[in-house]
Amino acid sequence: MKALLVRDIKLAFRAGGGFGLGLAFFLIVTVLVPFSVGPQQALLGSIAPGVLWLGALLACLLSLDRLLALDFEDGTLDLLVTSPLPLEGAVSVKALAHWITTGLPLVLAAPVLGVLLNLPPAGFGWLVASLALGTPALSVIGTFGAALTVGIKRGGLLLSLLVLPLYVPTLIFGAEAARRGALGLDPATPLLMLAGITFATVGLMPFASAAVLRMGLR
Amino acid sequence: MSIWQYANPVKFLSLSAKVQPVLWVAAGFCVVVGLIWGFFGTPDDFRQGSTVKIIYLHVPAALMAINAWFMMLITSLIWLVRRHHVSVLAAKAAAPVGMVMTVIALVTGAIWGQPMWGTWWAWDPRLTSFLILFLFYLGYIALWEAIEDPDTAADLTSVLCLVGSVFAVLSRYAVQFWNQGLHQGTSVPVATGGRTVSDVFFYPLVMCMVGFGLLFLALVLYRTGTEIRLRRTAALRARAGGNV
Amino acid sequence: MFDPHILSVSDLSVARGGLPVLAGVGFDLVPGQALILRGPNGSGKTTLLRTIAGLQLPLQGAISGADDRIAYAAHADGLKSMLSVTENLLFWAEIFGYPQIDPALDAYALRPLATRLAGTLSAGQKRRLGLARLMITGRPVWVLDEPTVSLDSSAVAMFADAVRAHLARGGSALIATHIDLGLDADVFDVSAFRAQTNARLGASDEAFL
Amino acid sequence: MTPDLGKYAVEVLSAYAASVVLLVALIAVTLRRGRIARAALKEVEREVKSDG
Repeated sequence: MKALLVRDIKLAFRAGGGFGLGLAFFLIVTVLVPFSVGPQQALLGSIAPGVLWLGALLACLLSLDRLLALDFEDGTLDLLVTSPLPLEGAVSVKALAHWITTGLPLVLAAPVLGVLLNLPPAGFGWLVASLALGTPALSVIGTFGAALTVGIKRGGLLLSLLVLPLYVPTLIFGAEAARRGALGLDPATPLLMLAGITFATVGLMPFASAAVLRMGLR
Repeated sequence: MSIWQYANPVKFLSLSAKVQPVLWVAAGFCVVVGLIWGFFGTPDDFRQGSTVKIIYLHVPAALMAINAWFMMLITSLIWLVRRHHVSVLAAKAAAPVGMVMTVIALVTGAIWGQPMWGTWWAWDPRLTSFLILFLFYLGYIALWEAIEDPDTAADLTSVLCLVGSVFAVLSRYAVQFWNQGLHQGTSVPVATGGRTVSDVFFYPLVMCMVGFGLLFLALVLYRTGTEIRLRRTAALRARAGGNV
Repeated sequence: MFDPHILSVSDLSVARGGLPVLAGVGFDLVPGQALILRGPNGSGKTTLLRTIAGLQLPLQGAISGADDRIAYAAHADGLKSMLSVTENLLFWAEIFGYPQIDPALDAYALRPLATRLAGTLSAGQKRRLGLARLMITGRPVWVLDEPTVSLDSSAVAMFADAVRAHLARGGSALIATHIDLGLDADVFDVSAFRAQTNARLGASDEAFL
Repeated sequence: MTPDLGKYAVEVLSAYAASVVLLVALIAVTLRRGRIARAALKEVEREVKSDG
């Protein structure tokens, strides 16, 4: 398990591994928003939590199609299935590696980008908390989508189409928690719902992903 | 005599050939009579004016949009548990029908919303849920199209349908939480046994709902037959080893 | 030394793309034995090997002695081009819980290449690395699909030596190949087990016929 | 013949038109695909039979 995690993270940092791609995309989206909606500080401040959540979600989506497709192409997936690792565990570890290389940097970068969008001071803590709580769910749900599309040529667009509706609840509760935090309201309810979604998906989705992978490799 | 004998494609085709003519006629009768009754034979609502006539399209379409997905969920489960081809092909056949129903519900809802709410589109929980349902249909159909091996496609789309159902319900609650909504309450609250529309509107509405249901059944039976024939064609070709 | 179990295949039918390709395949593979699979292209060798490796479900029949005992290698080597030769091997060694990679490096003369990135290797060198992976699985039954593709004659000799050493330790090997490896091995011709086009073996297309 | 739809005539009529167009298109596509599938199957069945 640890070997797979270390390998995936190592690969992400090596040339062509795609680390930083999501982060760069997050930065681009955030920087472009003021150009498209105008520089009014009040407007930017009020949409900042939503924009940052959406940017993080799309950045996560960006690297999903490499998550399993590369391992499928070079035969690693076949070898992993015949290895002593339970496939459910392997899939969870790959999702964890995806979160560490994509989700975690987004969480850490979000406050900086929050400054650019004039996020109210009260919102920073809640934004980071909601992203930290919600991005693992994005990685795990995304892994399921990646497992569904693993054998499909040019499955990237299909992957986005499949995953997008699955992301809706996470996005709603996450962005709502961040928004309420920024407005000085009590974000406990959406935050709890978000936590519920994250724990449920982290616990259950790997089984669906592994089942789908086995079906797809047959 | 078990119901599962109709899981055999050939048996299914012969049964469906017997049932279909009746079904098509009944569906056509109910839809046409219901819509004409509703359009010509009912008065305007004192608040909503003549726009109330849209209800005869909007509500049955919305009802079938949800029921189609529900049917797909059940048939997908049957495929995953019992591996009956007809079951999963019925799910495949139902998806485009359900999607068109969703589109009708969305379009008529938007047209209805314009005069009532003053806007074509409002991010009302019900409309939003239907938009999400539309995306699920789109993803399901796209996944079927993308996978070459029919059995793998059946497996993966069935799991997607299962997982998608859970997330669809989750989305419904999330969306409700997120916006309380402009939409009027349900027109036919089956659970309470009561109803919020008066009889004048109610009977033609029931007629339309039955009609849309029968139409859905007829379409799904026909389309399942088509899918079975396509699979049989491919199977015969493959067995003949490229000689045909 | 490996556990002395027999890999036993009996009355096995396998399908490719929903069509049965092989029917009634049966053989035993005892420790120390190598079995060479032969048969023309498309005869179902790859499908048979994937089924025995557990990547596919059989239509009918039973495979015993395969659980967690098989090291599988096919056309794709499962190498990461941005990892070095050592890193690639160490990864699989950790996954299979095997203590060392040195014998594997030596057996395929990979030591001079140890620090090179796998992406910079030639096709033959990659193949050698892929085959070296088998030695660090610690698994007794090697299931190999065309292992000698893109190997030169000296590399084929390395491979044959590695297989011999594996057999001497009580391992066994099931190899689909067209060339003569110079092994003391039995030959199993799959073309004798070709499935009839009208065979009813539970393939998924049968419901539609 | 046509009932007085008042000021919402455009909305009501366009809702009916759009729905009817969608339903007819769905049925047309379904029947077309069905007919093609039937023809293809008939063809293959004939050839398989003539083969043996």
